Amino acid sequence: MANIVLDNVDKYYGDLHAIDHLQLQIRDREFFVILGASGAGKTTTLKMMAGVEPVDSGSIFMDGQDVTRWPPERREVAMVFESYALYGHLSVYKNMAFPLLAGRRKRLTASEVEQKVRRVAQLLGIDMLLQRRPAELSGGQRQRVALGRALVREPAAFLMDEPLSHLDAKIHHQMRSELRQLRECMGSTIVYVTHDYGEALALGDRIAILHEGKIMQVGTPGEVFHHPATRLVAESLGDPPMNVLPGRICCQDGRTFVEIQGQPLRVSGAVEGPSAATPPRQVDVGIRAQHIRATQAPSSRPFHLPGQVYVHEVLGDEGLLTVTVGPQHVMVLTSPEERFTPDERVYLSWEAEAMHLFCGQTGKNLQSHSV
Amino acid sequence: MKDGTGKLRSAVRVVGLGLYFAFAMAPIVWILMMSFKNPGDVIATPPKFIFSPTLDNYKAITVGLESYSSESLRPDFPKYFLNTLIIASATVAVSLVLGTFAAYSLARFSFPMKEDIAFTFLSFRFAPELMVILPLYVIFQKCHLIDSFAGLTLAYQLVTLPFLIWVLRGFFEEIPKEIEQAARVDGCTWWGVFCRISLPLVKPGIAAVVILSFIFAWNNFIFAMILGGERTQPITLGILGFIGYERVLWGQMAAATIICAVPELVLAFVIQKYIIRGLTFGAVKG
Amino acid sequence: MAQIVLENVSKVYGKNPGVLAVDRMSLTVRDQEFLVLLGPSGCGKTSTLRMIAGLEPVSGGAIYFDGRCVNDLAPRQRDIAMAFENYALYPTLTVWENIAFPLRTRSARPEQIRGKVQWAAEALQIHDILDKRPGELSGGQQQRVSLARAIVRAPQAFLLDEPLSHLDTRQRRIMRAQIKRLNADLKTTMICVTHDQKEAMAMADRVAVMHNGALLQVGSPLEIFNDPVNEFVAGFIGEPAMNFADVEVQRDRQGLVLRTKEGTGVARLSPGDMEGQAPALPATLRMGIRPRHVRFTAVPASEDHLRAQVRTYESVGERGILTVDLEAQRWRILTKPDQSYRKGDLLWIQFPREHIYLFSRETGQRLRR
Amino acid sequence: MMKSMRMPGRYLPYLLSLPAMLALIGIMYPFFLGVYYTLTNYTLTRPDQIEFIGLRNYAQIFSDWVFWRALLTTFVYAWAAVALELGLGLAVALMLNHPFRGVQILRSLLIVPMMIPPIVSALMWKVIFLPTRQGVLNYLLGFLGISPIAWLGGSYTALVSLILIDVWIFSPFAILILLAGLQSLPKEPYEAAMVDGASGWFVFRRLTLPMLSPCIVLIILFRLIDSLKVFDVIYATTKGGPAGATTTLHIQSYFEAIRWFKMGHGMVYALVLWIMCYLFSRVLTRLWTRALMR
Repeated sequence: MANIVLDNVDKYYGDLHAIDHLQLQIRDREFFVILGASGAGKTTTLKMMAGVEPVDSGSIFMDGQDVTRWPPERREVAMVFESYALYGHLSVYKNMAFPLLAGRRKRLTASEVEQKVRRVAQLLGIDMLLQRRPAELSGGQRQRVALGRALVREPAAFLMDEPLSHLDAKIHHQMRSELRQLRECMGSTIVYVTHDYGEALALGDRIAILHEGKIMQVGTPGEVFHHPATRLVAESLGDPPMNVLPGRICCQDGRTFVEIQGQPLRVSGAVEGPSAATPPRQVDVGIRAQHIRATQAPSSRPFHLPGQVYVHEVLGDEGLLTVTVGPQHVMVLTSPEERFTPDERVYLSWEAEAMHLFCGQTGKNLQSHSV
Repeated sequence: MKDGTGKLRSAVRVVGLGLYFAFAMAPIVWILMMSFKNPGDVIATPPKFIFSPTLDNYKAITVGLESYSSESLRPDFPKYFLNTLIIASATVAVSLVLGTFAAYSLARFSFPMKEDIAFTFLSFRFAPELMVILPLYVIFQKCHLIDSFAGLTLAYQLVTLPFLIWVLRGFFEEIPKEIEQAARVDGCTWWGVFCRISLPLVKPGIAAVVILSFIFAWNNFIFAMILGGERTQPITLGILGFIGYERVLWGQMAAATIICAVPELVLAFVIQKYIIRGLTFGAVKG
Repeated sequence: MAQIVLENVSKVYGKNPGVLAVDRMSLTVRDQEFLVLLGPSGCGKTSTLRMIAGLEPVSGGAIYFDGRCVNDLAPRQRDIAMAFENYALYPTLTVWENIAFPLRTRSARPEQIRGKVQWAAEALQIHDILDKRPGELSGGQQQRVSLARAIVRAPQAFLLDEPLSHLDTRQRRIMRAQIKRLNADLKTTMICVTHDQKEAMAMADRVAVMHNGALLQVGSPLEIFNDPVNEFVAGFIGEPAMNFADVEVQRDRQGLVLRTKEGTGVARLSPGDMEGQAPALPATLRMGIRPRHVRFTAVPASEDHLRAQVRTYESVGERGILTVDLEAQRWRILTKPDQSYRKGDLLWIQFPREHIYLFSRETGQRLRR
Repeated sequence: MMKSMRMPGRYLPYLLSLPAMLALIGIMYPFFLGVYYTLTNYTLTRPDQIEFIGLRNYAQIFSDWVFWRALLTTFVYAWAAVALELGLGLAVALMLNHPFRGVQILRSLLIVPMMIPPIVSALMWKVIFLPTRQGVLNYLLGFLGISPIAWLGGSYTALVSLILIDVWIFSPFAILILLAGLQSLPKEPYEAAMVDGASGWFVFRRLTLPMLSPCIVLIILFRLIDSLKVFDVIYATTKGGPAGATTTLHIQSYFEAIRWFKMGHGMVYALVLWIMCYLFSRVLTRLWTRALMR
């Protein structure tokens, strides 16, 4: 039940500017995901919200109140740590009851505590584990206990740091759906940190993409996936990641073309910048693997990029073809039945609409989208 | 794939280990035997390997034995034992109270000069004792602390405190920071976290350093020799007293040796897992 | 450059009774083939690889390299190269010395060593870190060094133990392709162990699926995917995993009908399907269908459309995963992305019979039609 | 805002280590007092007549051959003990680093010599080293046709005997550390070396020894410093004799100050020893951290 605002927050580790003028507005009851590679500053951001890492400059507001200097115990937040951070010397029950007994403000009777713990344990399916020690649990069970310890409280916000990252694929998927269901009954603001774009897209109401301490883009899953603001955003979403090829953009007869390895392709829609007056300039052309067609014979279409097969991987449902184009590898999704042999010549083509254009220098998306 | 060289190797291993452990255990066995010999057998030439065992030596140093010299009627040994127990316990208690907080702050907080302070603690481990004891002797004389339990307890901090701080710091550092942060988020103040999370989690570490500090204090000799006296004489000095100028009580010395070593060995076996870690100031986890 | 044959190979750890890690496994790895041993942790795949390497003695059976039994040969006599899960680099040696190590132990000539190391380093693009020590390298670089050390010799076979497990997603994809390409270039037999089905599918010429010490199925990735021999293989391969449900088999005039416990007809097999075994069929079967094969519409179009309720919908960029409840049974459906479904929405789903797999409920074995 | 709700204050860490710091400053004070005494003619029998005499104590001591002999004895004792303990430790640790029945018991037995007070161990050995056939060692050697040795009584054998006692007490220390080191070595490089076809000796020299180097430096650090400042063992057995043959700097410091009341002289010996210990510990700790980095 809180909105969280980060206003110009900075954090340094020695000389490293870990968080750089961070501006975030997280709405009340929102499932907000912070996505970034390791070292991007996601966990630091979360820990600053929790109050366990001090802020170097800037302010954090919760429900309009400046909580920047508040100690963690005073902020009404619950946090799930990546390492789970369970109390090794306490049983599962005591771990989960800990937040209820540790706070000084609310006094709960023993039976109230027990009732709350049992209810959450049942919800998470760990009620038969309450007497065990964390060391006796599997990874998935520990993860549930960590989640349960956060859920027994009714905090203003849940902060979750990569809660699924240590689980194997099968449990990961299951927990992801369970989290999505839980989210509906929690009714609190959730800030969720992950490096997995799939988790981010699947869970988030909105996603912030963080890179080297800076926000690249904030938007709904659809926005960030289909209309990435920068090349970095585009590359961090999708598996395989978006292919990026160097090209040149130029105008002819009032129409805009992009030239890749000498092959022109007409650009649909408006592009920022180029006009007949400006000279051709460097752009990065982004194209997702599933939008590329690979054919053994040159197509009749005007645009096809020649390349050589590096490897072709058959993945059951689909095939993944890696093609050497100039100095680069381009990934293409194929049907599993198609056959390619190493070093074979192939031609790549795609629709102009599927293409993203990024500025060669700044990486900014050059196409304006109506969102 | 066991071939000729493999067999040769295991033969070498058996012989080598046999020799080493014979070397390591023989003195202890010999002293154990000696402690059960009567005075005649002790000084027999050549040494006796077969004799009729007696408990006289143990009786002489604990409750006194008439057939021995008059002094042994009221043996001092129990007093030495008690002295050692008092000094070692008091030393460990003081070190624990002082050291736990210092170790925690060195492990958890970052502050200027931290590593210098830590190294200063460590460097006392590598200083020759007399460098401190001799001037301390002068100071103690002035303050009338010579031959007092308080004085010895204070001086013994030099033996136990650096050790305790340094090793306990390692144990505290092993607690993931996130566990403490989780407890903060769950509503504890830092003091609450320290008492309810950190201390319980390093319990085994505390047990280990307490026992090892106790052993170090128990084993100490030089501090007590110079700063102690008649009243506070510990066991290590007492044993030396069996070898006097006019006579040498080998048998009683052997019995005293065994009595002195047994509590230590028992304690040492209890914390066997942490021995290496303690002896190397935490440098080797064992 | 060797054909490797495992004949009834077993591995038992400990004594009476001990743990049976590998149970009478027989497998032929063809010359120059890339074979992947796939299975969940503890299935015996690593034990198998270590027995081939000679790091573990076999408890029973025999291993042949090109027809020669190697049971009693020490690892170094088997002429194989191995890349370990934790890379197993020599921490005190530089990268160059690490790569040169297998050549030095065979006392190759210095100039030959230099040339070979250079070649291997360039093949894996690590020529700029040759002076560093393993501790200074990232996971991906260590991985490359460990592969370079393996390829610097021209051994009979390469053995790779979970080569990608410590890399992040992106590096894993790059290395996966590179290893597969290496196999094509070097033309040497490769055996790789992994628990990740996607990795196995991507790299392998053939996949050998293991479970509880037993070899379940060997085949090309597509064979394993499209034609699994039992429920375990069907469930293990493919992401998201195949849906499974218990169904009752009933016979009516037109043939066999599969019904849920509640009695709803889920699918009808084509006339003639399973005709031969019909009389012996148990009353209850296990039905499986891949998420991408479940069809659904918003309005019922035919009588075999079944009413289901949306539980969750996850849109993951290029695809969406819909979880629906059909009575008490939960089904996952792969959809196009960017559709919006809310919890509680009603849908009509259909199971195309050509995509339905049937398994015995007792043994898990696939029942072929 | 309530004060108790704040983040740990900036002074908290200092506050927490303050008691311990005070206790140690209490120890630092005598240290500096001792350094001052080296510059005085302070005599314990005349505590009121302290006179600053500059470096005269140093001049006297450095020109006395007793000092140089003590210095040499200290070095011989320390380095010989360290070398023997390290060599023996490595051999025994390698032999113990194999699973066989009873290995656990042997490992537990190793702690025994280390846990007995050193002074008591020294006395035990004094009994064993008794001259003539009365001593059990001489008696047993007699069966090998070796006539009785004076051991602690001989001017050459005394130092050897002391080193032997040191080895007896402290070689388990080396063994335990090396054993811990050996067991923490990663298994995979050895398997890789097996596959790569390396011989046992090659593996030991190129892999095992370099990977053990932090342990080896650590053993040298602890054992070297401790044997430089050894006191108990010598005091309990030879008291520096016979005729000063086993007098180390530490022992000499004790005699000067306590027996002969010349505090100034005693402190010079102690200070020289302290400087040596400090330098060696600095160098070796640095070597150790560097070995760890590798």
